[in-house]
Amino acid sequence: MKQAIYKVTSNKRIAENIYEMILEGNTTGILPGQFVNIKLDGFFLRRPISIADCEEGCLTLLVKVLGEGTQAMSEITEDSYLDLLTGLGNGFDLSKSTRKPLLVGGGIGCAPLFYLCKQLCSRGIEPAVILGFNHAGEIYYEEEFRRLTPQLTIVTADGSRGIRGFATDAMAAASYEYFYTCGPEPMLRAVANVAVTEGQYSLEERMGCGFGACMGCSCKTKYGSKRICKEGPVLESGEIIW
Amino acid sequence: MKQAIYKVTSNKRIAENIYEMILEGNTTGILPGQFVNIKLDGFFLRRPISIADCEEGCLTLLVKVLGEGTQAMSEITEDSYLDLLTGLGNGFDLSKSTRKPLLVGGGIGCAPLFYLCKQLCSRGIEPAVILGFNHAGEIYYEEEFRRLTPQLTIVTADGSRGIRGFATDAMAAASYEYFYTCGPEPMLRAVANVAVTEGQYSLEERMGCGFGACMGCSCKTKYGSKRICKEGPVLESGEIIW
Amino acid sequence: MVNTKVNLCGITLDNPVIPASGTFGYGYEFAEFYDINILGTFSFKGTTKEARYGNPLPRIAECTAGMINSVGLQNPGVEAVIKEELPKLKACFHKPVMANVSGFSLEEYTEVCAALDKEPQIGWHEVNISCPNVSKGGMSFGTTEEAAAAVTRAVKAVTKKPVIIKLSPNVTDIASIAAACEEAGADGISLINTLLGMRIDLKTRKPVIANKMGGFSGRAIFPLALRMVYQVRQAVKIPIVGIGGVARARDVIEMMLAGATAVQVGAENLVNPFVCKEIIETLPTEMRKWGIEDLSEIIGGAHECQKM
Amino acid sequence: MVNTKVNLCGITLDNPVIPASGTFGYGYEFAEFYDINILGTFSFKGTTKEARYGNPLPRIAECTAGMINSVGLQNPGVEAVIKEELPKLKACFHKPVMANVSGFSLEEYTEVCAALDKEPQIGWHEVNISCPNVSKGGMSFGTTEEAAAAVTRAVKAVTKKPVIIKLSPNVTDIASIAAACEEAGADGISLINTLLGMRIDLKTRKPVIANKMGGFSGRAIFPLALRMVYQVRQAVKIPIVGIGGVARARDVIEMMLAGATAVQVGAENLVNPFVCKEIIETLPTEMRKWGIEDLSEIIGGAHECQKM
Ligand SMILES: Cc1cc2nc3c(=O)[nH]c(=O)nc-3n(C[C@H](O)[C@H](O)[C@H](O)COP(=O)(O)OP(=O)(O)OC[C@H]3O[C@@H](n4cnc5c(N)ncnc54)[C@H](O)[C@@H]3O)c2cc1C
Ligand SMILES: Cc1cc2nc3c(=O)[nH]c(=O)nc-3n(C[C@H](O)[C@H](O)[C@H](O)COP(=O)(O)OP(=O)(O)OC[C@H]3O[C@@H](n4cnc5c(N)ncnc54)[C@H](O)[C@@H]3O)c2cc1C
Ligand SMILES: Cc1cc2nc3c(=O)[nH]c(=O)nc-3n(C[C@H](O)[C@H](O)[C@H](O)COP(=O)(O)O)c2cc1C
Ligand SMILES: Cc1cc2nc3c(=O)[nH]c(=O)nc-3n(C[C@H](O)[C@H](O)[C@H](O)COP(=O)(O)O)c2cc1C
Ligand code: FES
Ligand code: FES
Repeated sequence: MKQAIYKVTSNKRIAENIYEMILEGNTTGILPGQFVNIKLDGFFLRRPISIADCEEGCLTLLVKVLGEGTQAMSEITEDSYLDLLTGLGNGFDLSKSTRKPLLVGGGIGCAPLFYLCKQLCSRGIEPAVILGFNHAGEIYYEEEFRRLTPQLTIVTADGSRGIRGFATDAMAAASYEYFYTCGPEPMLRAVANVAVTEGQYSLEERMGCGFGACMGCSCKTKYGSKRICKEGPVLESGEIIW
Repeated sequence: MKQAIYKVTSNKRIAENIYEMILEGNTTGILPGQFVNIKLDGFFLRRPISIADCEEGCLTLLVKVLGEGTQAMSEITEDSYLDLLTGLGNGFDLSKSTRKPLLVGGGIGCAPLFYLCKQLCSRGIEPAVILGFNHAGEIYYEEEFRRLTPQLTIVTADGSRGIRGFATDAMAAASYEYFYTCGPEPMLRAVANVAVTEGQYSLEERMGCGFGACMGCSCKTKYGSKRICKEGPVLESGEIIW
Repeated sequence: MVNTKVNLCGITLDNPVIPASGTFGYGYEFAEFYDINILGTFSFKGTTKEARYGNPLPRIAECTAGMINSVGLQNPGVEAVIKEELPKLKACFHKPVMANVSGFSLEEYTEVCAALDKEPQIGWHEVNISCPNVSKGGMSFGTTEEAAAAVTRAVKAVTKKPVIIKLSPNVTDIASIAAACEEAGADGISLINTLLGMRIDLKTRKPVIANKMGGFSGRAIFPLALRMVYQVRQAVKIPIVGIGGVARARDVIEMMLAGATAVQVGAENLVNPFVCKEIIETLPTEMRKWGIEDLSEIIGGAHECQKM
Repeated sequence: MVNTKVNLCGITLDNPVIPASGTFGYGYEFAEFYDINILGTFSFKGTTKEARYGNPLPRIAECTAGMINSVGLQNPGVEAVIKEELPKLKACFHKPVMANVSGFSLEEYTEVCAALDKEPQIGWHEVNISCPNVSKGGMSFGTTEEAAAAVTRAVKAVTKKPVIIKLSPNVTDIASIAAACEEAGADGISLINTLLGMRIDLKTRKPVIANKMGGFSGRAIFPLALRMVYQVRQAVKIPIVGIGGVARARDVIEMMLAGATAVQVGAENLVNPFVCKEIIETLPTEMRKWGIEDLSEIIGGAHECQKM
């Protein structure tokens, strides 16, 4: 965990209710699947947001407007400064991956999979990626993912783009040796139902601190309780109690 | 009372701990001795500040840094916007004035006397002005007052500029037919002691609303209770209970 | 078109938004700012038998997201209210108004309420048994079930109009006090009054407020008020007026989900004199956002058993 | 050089700044962020006899200037604390630590305190009789004078180290409960624990917290905490630890003027993990600003009779 001030170099709407925020600042040691916790003027609790991309000195966050805090985030202007706690959470365990991993994302849950995908590719592993959305207007980062991997499947619930259906329908049809997934809880449950291999889930929970101090996010697992912010947000398929 | 957004066109330090803030916006009907109530980010209550000067579309406030709110005000940058309630309070009653009024100000209490002085001058009445400060570094608006009236006396407690002593010493030596005064409470009490004519006092009190709704500023006078924010801040010498 | 009407003790309000007592004077001051007939109603300044100057100055202290007041029930007395304030109000407000009543004895409560009960402008009595500002006053009545019930019974005996008892939050168990008031005949409960709070001036090293302590209110107290409304909803069947920290249309909805039939806005009026107007104007949009057609249907909606 | 030392029940603290229980884990998590030996001391996570998972999720809700938690005393149990947490702490903290103890029966309190009393790392017992999160737990002990005194007596009978009783603010009269604890032998009083609060999710129309209500704390509650510290200072002679909404050096000074010998910082640690370090570093400047040479001299300074 580190606390630092970041400069917002850009913040723009990239899909329906989805904003891409680019931040300048220290990025040493930031892992895929980790998150940052953002202080916002006028709010007491920080807001946890996953790392969507990370390059030297430059962080990308993808934010879906859901409530008041994310609304405020969408309105942050270029050249503002933000107080972030970074390096939070365990991140995805890339060492568990095989040669044929599958990434399954739903909605804003596709965000952390992008940095993961990039890191896997840089290790010579080319994952297959399934991204599920409600409809075409919500799709983001399609081009960015496609630049990393040709094995990209876009799924929309209403069929307005790509395959009609749920990400898990596409998952059921795919062949893979390991998987990583992030998305809304109902999707994660569905993933657990259709998955035929082991995998890792990135979970969400309401957080007090985001760095392990308050036990506000502590959930029961098969191997005792784990703090989503510290021993998570990534849990393995074998330990989650659905 | 009106609520409106004003643009800060300049905010600069003009003396020790004293800032001059110029605001652009509606100024219709604003009277000398009235005050504005300013909403500041991060503070619940507004902060009352007197009108130091007012020209068409342009308000001047003079703010002394005293606590956290005034500190925040001193840090407001050009081109910010401020939410103000304006036209608050009764203001000085100019009709009571004679041909030889005396204005006696102490510290930041000199501020509202400037707009008053200007208005008196524009009616062809040239007041004598006594401005008291602790020391030379705190003096502000000397030139501005001098441009309005040659009868300006500067007094400092430590004699570092002008006459050594208190504003009331100079007042005791002056000749006048009516007076207007504003300053810290001990000075106002001293004024009441040395005054040989009737006059008007601009008072301060902690305020909840500033527009007469809460009774938070209601003080006892010889003629019943009066709200400093509504029937004040200017009271006449005959009604104040010291 | 969404429906914002609610029924408070037999009187229909166009909307549930009510400026709280002590923050809206006798109404006509605000009538200079906007047409106050858009309000559901409003609760006027706490009225006692005799005129009161109230507490010494300073009476106001700033807090994070709130304020402390120690006005101490300054008011012109019930006779002057009837003779002077109500006629002035008549000119600008055409709905039934809520009469906020305070007292220092059962007799005072009954005399003031009896006098106001005859005034056709008055729709409800809101009986403040909780004001923490006055040393011999409200506090004692509001802190025990017996005293709260006694005031309720006394006032009910001399009035025809609905009686709403306004509770103090400075107690261990607010729900049982509410239940005692219902049992004693109250037609409604309003809560919360201010919480006892304090600030100290670092410069003088003395309490900011001349009376040392005062009533803390404003946005900061919303989660406490909401919890108490929720608890009282589970203890009584009569309508509840939710008060405490309300500043936006979404707070009104949250209070109603907790169990309030109507909602009062207090301290926020002082820093944003147009807040009630803004809430009323944004309420329909906010209702649509959360899929609410008829506001009265969500009352108590956050309780497991929604039908009370 | 200003002096920030204070004496808390016979042990000298380098400064009065103490992270509050439940917001600082067992300390070593924060030791990764800064050298926690700069602290006066800290109060560790509420410890019970057996390991507890605590309450269901969600346990956290956002409020204006504060938060609600419903952790429900999650902890590994006293044995694991002694065997695992304290040794880990030893590596990074070399001062006496404050042991925060909770219980669901007198026996549990005495067993846990007796076990911890033997540990040389422990300086004080802070006995939480007030946690509002656990339905059968703390609440009941903290809300009556008799129960509070009973816990005090029971714990005092089995301990040699100073016993500080931590009070609940969810009561009508906190001063008399404090007095009952002093009478029963308490060496100090700490207050306040969290206030019972609630938020409702407008989307789901259900309480945000799985347990419906939870403990409200953070900057918003400062004026309430300050008032209670002031009231308790007038009711007891033993030292007081002031808790509630403290976020800056000036809040520490205000709490001490109200009567606190030391001050705890809770929720603010969660949103600003460096807040205690910042307070300790800015305290001397703040003291000079207000003309304070020796911090211990201002304790209770806002009371009319300053010498207690
Ligand atoms: C580890 C982690 C990673 C996340 N990554 C992203 C991301 O990359 N992009 C993105 O858009 N969102 C992400 N989220 C969800 C994001 O944190 C919430 O959408 C956001 O906190 C909602 O805040 P709000 O003020 O808009 O909503 P409000 O409902 O007004 O928030 C009220 C409170 O509830 C909390 N809350 C509400 N919904 C959630 C939620 N789903 N998860 C956690 N806390 C919640 C808020 O943090 C706040 O404390 C992530 C959450 C977690 C836990
Ligand atoms: C009618 C009127 C006109 C004023 N005109 C000016 C002016 O032209 N220039 C100027 O610099 N100051 C003026 N003041 C004083 C100014 O309002 C205070 O200095 C300011 O409110 C202090 O705020 P703070 O946050 O810095 O201090 P804090 O002490 O942090 O404020 C805490 C609370 O106390 C109130 N408060 C503290 N001191 C005073 C005070 N002296 N009077 C009223 N409220 C106070 C604040 O408004 C706030 O609510 C005027 C006051 C009044 C009542
Ligand atoms: C300045 C002021 C004066 C008040 N006077 C009264 C009063 O006379 N009678 C009463 O019942 N409540 C009085 N109250 C309490 C409010 O009506 C309300 O119950 C309380 O402030 C909580 O609401 P809020 O958080 O919206 O302010 C007063 C509150 C304030 C701020
Ligand atoms: C997440 C959280 C957990 C807490 N756990 C405990 C606890 O285990 N024991 C206890 O006595 N108090 C506990 N408290 C209460 C705090 O110690 C403190 O009394 C309260 O939060 C008020 O201080 P604050 O406003 O600075 O947060 C907890 C508070 C929070 C926010
Ligand atoms: S959010 Fe505090 S421990 Fe996870
Ligand atoms: S400050 Fe509210 S009436 Fe004067």
